[in-house]
Amino acid sequence: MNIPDSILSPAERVELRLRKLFAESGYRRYRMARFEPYDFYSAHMGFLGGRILTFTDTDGRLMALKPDVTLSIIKNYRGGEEKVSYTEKVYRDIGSSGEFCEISEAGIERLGTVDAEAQREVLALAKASLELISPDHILDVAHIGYVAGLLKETKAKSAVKAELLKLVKTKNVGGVRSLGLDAGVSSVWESLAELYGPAESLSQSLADMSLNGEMSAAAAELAGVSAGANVDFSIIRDMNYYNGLVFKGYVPGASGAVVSGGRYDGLVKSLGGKGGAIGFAVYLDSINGEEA
Amino acid sequence: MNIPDSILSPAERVELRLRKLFAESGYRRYRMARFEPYDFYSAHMGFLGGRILTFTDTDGRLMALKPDVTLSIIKNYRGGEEKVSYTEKVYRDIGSSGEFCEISEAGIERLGTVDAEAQREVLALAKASLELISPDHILDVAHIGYVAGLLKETKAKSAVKAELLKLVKTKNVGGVRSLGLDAGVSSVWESLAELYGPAESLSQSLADMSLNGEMSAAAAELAGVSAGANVDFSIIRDMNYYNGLVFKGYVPGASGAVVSGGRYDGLVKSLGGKGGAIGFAVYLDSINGEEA
Amino acid sequence: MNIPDSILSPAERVELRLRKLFAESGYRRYRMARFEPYDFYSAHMGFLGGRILTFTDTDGRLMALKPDVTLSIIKNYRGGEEKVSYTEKVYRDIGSSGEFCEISEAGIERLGTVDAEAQREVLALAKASLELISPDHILDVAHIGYVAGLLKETKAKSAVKAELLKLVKTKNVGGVRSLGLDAGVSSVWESLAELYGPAESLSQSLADMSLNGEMSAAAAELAGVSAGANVDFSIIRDMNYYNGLVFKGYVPGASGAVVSGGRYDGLVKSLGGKGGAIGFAVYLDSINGEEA
Amino acid sequence: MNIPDSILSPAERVELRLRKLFAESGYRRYRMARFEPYDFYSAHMGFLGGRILTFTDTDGRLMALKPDVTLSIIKNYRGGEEKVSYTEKVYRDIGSSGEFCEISEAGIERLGTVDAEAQREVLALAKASLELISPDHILDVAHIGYVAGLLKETKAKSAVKAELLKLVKTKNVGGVRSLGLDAGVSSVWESLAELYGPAESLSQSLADMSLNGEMSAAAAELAGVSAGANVDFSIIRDMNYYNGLVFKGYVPGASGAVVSGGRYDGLVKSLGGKGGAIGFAVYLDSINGEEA
Amino acid sequence: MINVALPKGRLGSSAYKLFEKLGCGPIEENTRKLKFIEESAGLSFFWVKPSDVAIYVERGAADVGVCGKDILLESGADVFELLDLGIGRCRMCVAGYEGRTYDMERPLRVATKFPNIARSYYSGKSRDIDIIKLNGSIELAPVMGLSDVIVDIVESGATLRENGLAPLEEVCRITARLVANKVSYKFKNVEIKRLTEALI
Amino acid sequence: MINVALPKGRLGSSAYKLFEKLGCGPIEENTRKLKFIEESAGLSFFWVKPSDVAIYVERGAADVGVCGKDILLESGADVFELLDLGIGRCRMCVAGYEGRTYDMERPLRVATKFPNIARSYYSGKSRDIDIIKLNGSIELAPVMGLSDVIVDIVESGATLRENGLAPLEEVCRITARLVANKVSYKFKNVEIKRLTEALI
Amino acid sequence: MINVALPKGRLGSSAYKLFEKLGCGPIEENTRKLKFIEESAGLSFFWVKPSDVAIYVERGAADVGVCGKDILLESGADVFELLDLGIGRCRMCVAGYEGRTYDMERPLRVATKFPNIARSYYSGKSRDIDIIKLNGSIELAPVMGLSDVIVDIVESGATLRENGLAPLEEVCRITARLVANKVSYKFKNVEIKRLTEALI
Amino acid sequence: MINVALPKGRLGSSAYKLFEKLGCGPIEENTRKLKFIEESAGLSFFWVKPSDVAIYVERGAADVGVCGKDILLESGADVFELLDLGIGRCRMCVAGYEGRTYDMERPLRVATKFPNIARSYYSGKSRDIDIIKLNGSIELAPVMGLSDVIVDIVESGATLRENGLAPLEEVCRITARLVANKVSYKFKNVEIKRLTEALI
Repeated sequence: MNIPDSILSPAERVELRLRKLFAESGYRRYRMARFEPYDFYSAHMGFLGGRILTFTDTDGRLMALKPDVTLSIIKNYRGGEEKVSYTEKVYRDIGSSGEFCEISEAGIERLGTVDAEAQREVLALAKASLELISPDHILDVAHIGYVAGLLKETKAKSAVKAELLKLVKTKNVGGVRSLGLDAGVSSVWESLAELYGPAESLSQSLADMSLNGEMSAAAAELAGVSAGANVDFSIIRDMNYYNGLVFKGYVPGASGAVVSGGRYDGLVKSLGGKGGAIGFAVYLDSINGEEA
Repeated sequence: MNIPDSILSPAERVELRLRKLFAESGYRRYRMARFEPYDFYSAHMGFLGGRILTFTDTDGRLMALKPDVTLSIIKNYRGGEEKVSYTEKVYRDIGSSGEFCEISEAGIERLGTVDAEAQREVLALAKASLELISPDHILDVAHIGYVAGLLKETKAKSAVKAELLKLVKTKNVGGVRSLGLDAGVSSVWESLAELYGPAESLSQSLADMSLNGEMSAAAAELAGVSAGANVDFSIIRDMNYYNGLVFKGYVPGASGAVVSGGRYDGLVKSLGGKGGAIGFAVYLDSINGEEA
Repeated sequence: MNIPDSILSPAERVELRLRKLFAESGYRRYRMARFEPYDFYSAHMGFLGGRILTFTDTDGRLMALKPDVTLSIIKNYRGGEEKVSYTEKVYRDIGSSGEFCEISEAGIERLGTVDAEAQREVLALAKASLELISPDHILDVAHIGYVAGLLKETKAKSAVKAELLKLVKTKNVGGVRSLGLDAGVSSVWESLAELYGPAESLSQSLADMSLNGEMSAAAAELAGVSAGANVDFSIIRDMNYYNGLVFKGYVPGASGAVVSGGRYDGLVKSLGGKGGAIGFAVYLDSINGEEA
Repeated sequence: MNIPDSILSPAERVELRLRKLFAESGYRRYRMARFEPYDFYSAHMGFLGGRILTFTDTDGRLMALKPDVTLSIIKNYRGGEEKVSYTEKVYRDIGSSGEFCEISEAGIERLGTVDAEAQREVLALAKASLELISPDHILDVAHIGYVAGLLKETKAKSAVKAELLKLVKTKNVGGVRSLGLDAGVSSVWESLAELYGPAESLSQSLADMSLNGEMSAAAAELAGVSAGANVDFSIIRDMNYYNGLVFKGYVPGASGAVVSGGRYDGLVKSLGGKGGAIGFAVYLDSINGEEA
Repeated sequence: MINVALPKGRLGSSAYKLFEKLGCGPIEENTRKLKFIEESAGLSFFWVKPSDVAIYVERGAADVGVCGKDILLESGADVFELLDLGIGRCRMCVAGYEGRTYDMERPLRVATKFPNIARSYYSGKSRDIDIIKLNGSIELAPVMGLSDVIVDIVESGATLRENGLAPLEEVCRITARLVANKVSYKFKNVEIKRLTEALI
Repeated sequence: MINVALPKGRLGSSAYKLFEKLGCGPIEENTRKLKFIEESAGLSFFWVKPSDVAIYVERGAADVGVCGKDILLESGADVFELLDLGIGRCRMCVAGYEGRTYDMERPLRVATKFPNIARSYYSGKSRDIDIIKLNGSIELAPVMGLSDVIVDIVESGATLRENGLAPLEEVCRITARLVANKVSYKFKNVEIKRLTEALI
Repeated sequence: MINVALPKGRLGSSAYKLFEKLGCGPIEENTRKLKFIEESAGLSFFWVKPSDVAIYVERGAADVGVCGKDILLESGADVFELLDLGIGRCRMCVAGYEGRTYDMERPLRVATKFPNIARSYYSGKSRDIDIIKLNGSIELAPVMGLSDVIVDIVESGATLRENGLAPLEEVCRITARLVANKVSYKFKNVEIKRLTEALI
Repeated sequence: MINVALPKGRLGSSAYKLFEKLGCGPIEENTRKLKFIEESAGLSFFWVKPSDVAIYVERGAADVGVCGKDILLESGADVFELLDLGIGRCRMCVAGYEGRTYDMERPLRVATKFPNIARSYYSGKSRDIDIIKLNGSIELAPVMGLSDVIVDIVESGATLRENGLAPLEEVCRITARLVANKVSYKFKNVEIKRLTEALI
């Protein structure tokens, strides 16, 4: 059907274009009518982060205003190769004001085998999604496996390791140095915190910095899929859920990432499922007018 | 922009068509991003009815999952001639299961002068909306003023009067009779409870049954706008908020009304505003597939 | 039974002594096992003030952590002469920290005929309660009727009248003056805001300042019961609920009043009851050790 | 101080006697003024069981109406030998009605070294507490270690093992038999489910049924402390928290146990503490009048 | 074709008798079948548990139905109440031991098949109660000490007397009603109106 | 004296037969009375609705009772389950039209007398459902289009077949149990043990 | 001895001048010390941040204090407001770029040191806002594009002009007040009254 | 052009000195202006309250800023922490009267400018506290009996000593950091990297 642009907000136009894009790429639509129990989300705070609004259902169960759709999709995943997309309202507190809002989110999940091709496809869709939002955009990538491998080489208490991850996320090179780790390992951590630039030019150094097979493998996998993106390890996520490629997309004006995704086989596992999972979400409310 | 039907659910297709319809009829879109405090709704339960889900905001205020959009529109109404439309998710418990769902609702409000023309326009839009949902449909109308007038003629305790309204809403003629009101008045109440049929054929009897000027005026007003609809007084609403024309629309299959509206100058007043208000809501989730 | 002081906290010792005092004065004990619906309290915010914590019961009803016991006692009052006392945990947010606490509250309500004798008895019990907490204490009294009478003489918008009451509560004489009321009336309001001292010495001036019978009557009633107390109109309460004598008791160290009470026939009425009501509450948690 | 019984309810009299008893036995009093975050309790549902009422604090944190005091005591335990007692209001839904009530609970916790002497002391206090409630009472004991040992001998899926525990808790001997476990092991489980009687007479058979050292040790420990109690394994509790002696006390009329306790080193551990813990709670609201 | 839900048992039979006026065949043949059609009358009948009629009609599985007022009150079903059929007369009562008094401080234990009716009745008197939901032989509850009182249908009162109980307060009076689904009523208005008038 | 709650009807009768072993008189005399005492056996019996036995026992109005496993599962009654009496065998099933499929996006409409059992069964399969609580003739619900499927007791399956339905999934197997109140069990342990052994 | 909390800075100095009437020594010696006692006048003074005076008085750490109305409104401190000292005159204003309009659909970004005052002002106009709490140089926020408008104290308005801003709406007028702790007022009534009268 | 937020006052001045390396003109001319541009260096500076730098950068009103670690911890601002500038050294401490003990049963009254830091510090020790948020002269709070202890920045400790207080526990060490907005960092990466390296 033909819809006059005038009756659609910029975000809605992007949303419909995204749905078209996802549908044409073979992603079936998932709908989420009901609410989930709060405990379902609170059990996976590491994946969600942030705050969750609760209310009590008419039969007394503590429910949550859905902060996320991915968890529900994975929960209902029954194995096999699945391509799922969604556009839903989710509930988050918006920055400083701390007030809660209903915001629109679109996204895809590819479940089952996650090989290089799958990763390239999802990254390509992420790029295409960014393109729909703004011609001027940036896509950053990183690899959890690389960090996991590095952690194995790092002799330190778990508290220190947690600190290391936080320092990388804030690109706090000095903070890493001040931890006084063994020089070899420390220098890799420092580079990870500092590193920012086109994947093409950085892949080699990532390979060279590798201290073990896991890191080399991760570097190789990343190199194989990340053409056209920037490497930035400050975007790494909770390692209990994410295990491979992670990425974020940005457009000028928006105060944070408008696209955020990665590979989270760990989440599938923790929800009692089998197989791999990769996907991303697009935060439609950060879209404020100027668009493709 | 052109959107393949395939990526839209039946309800979504209707929603977009409704937005087109409303926009072309000159209704500007209203958006409701934030939540309202619970007390705002609880103060107008008579208008809302049903149950409201509450949660507490991050700054400790008791908030509500919006059960309705009209209240917020009226609250923000600053006088003058306004034509507002909306499509929002609202939260209601769905029938027996008692579980709460996020459901889609579209609607319009026309604020300011509410003359016969305005009423005809809104009723026409209600009919057009029904047409978009199903070629086979029914539109019922009634007039609160007629009932208000009748109540004035009814010598009875307020408890009895409340009972009378409940009996009319359930078409309980016997119940009315058993109240043993003064015969003349009782017979009118009985007819109101019983009455059902095309406005064209019933307008005259409504006029004839009138016991005072208010009733005659109401009957006349109703006759003037209700061409093509059925008269049914079981659809009357809370008289503190509604004061004139009320109407409901039905399609086969749906378990209740899919369109519901009326005139509620009383609500404007109780929210501290001035002027008239008429509008309706379309319950998109009761749309289950077969459509125009 | 004999209980070693050592197993009781200061507040608990006072609580038990109060229960003894109330019982000996013929006040039967009221117990409040269940919670009340939130809407019950929110309908009487004027009486309560402050903030109410809500939770949802297992059958989905929005309930409240009881902020107060008086409302429930009045609700269950079925007429006749009643003398009721209670000691319960109530829930309030404690000052700046804004965190909610479970605090102990004791109190009495005398329902039915509220004549001078009744008022003297209740004031005497309030004084005796203060005595149990600290030998050094102050009891302040005021009379709502006096203010009500003065309001009748005050030609001003309701917003201004509301402002006047707020100014009296903060003893803001300058604020009153700046409202530029008619001189005669203004001077009385200013005196009310300023006035503080022994009832014995101030009763006469209150009588002299009276502008109408209602004020004179109130002044007389106050004079008749307030021996040994100080007059202070900054303690006046919501006039929809309170209608006669109001009082507050203080001890050194506590940051606010430890005893607070008055006459609230208005509350009885608003809860559908008949007859008068007078009583007070003792805030046991403001008792921090040094005691009689 | 001397308090007339008349101003105390039966439950309150028992409460004060218990506080005296606990104080004389050297248990210092613990007070719990504030509420705990919901997640603190939800993380230990296995220990609590039942349902928890939540509310949101003024700064937006999801809090709980305390369902229990033990958790908070253990959380604040900083090691060393501690003897703590409490009497608090806790919040539970009372049986069928599903409505929530504020109920009184008293109890003790002995933290640090938990040897036979400690267990005997706590059991003796439990018996003394029962005596304060009703001269006619029963104290049942069991030993988690014995069950743990038996589970080690049981070759079965964890689902089956969970089922076994449920069957023992409902004394469902037939259910155990129908699982078709290896005969030797099955017969022990069946006996555990069936077993009920004086510890003196059953200790020997428990020893004889032992299939490994852990069971023998448990049987021996139980025999050493349980004089005067009945053995009943239907009272066993969550094995992640409880690890040794468990017990429950009953009086006629009450619909469930009025005393419930045991050893829960596991809880200390799961709350990041060190050392042993044993204690019990007395449910004061199940006390309805007739008392010692 | 109008879909009619009839309550099984005595009430249903006397209800069906009323339909014979519309030219429906004698009941004998029909009681045995779960559902049966009366072409001539344009009616299709089916028998359900009396307490289920309301939900069948509310959800449109039946266009109309015959249903006791007690069921309507308990279920709060959102239906049109077209006719008081005047059959199935009885009273909803609080019953218990005469002259016995109960501690006002503890909630009153009320056994009943009608929790909603009981709850609203007692909340009207702001009396705390514990509802004990039973499915039958309610009068046994006080006898066995399961509850203090009961809220139940009373016809002759014989069953109560047999158990030493007596009606203490009347909650409301009950008769059977002809109810209709709200949407069906509109789309099948002519037929349902004809039916209703025939049953008056 | 032990208080025994028996389920009215066929199950109750066959249950009572088991008690004759304890020297209880023949059932004939007893079925007519609501309650009766067997002095010699130290037993006092009373008949209640099968679905009410569990609550009578849980709340101590009866010391022991005979109760179907379905009732225990549905009520979640907190009682001791002393004996599987081996009588009243049947299955709890999901039944509906064979080979029919349902839109996964909309909740499945499930009619049942056992909402808790149905809810936990489907939440285990994380399938959204709308429960339609009925009191009888559940098999009619799909026939009349009130629900998609039903969750109900199936004995022979004849009733289902008559209505063109078939059992689709088995939820669990059912038999009657001897249950005891937890406190009674302790204070009247000797008597209840003797009783139990006699019934094995 | 009455405890007096004075606001540091210009306001405090002119406030103290008023106390000299009560025989307090000249300010010179005193501004340097954090606290100092004027035995003769029975007064003990201490200097705190102007925005902290209200809380010192509310919590009784000071018996009386000198405090801007803006602070009283923002903190909502529960104190007696005994006297308008007539010093420290200024206005609380909404300021921004003249003639600029803002999308009503998006919340207005408001930078301010007074979030409560701003919130209540805009909720009165039912306008959604995002509060950006700053601690100083509020006028910079719109200049740097951090906020759309500001809510702040305006004296001469010079600072606004320098930044190309202008007062758009007046929220309220401000002066300094003599405030007293409510309990102190009662237990030290005579002294506080004397003090108050002296300052009029 | 990179937007730089500088903290007013001593810290800001020493911070700006570091930028002179990038060819920025001497501070003298610049401190007087609220904002000024250094074309050559491609930098545009503006001065804000030290405690406001974090929010300016987080919200993108500034691309980079110089900000004390204390502010970062208190605000929890979501920014990149590119460099420890090694200036503005101090410690965050709990301070109070040495050797005084406090009733564990009542919450500890803590006066501070840093409520979040204080809250997380004490919740780590699961100690109940009442936060008293002040804006300055924190050391006065215990002196005036407003609080039991304070949580505040300690440099020399002189101010504490003057008031008879002493640092009791160290919460953490503080220095100034170069922080960057996360999105700016990506879109203006080259410039920000150059800037950062120059400041090392």
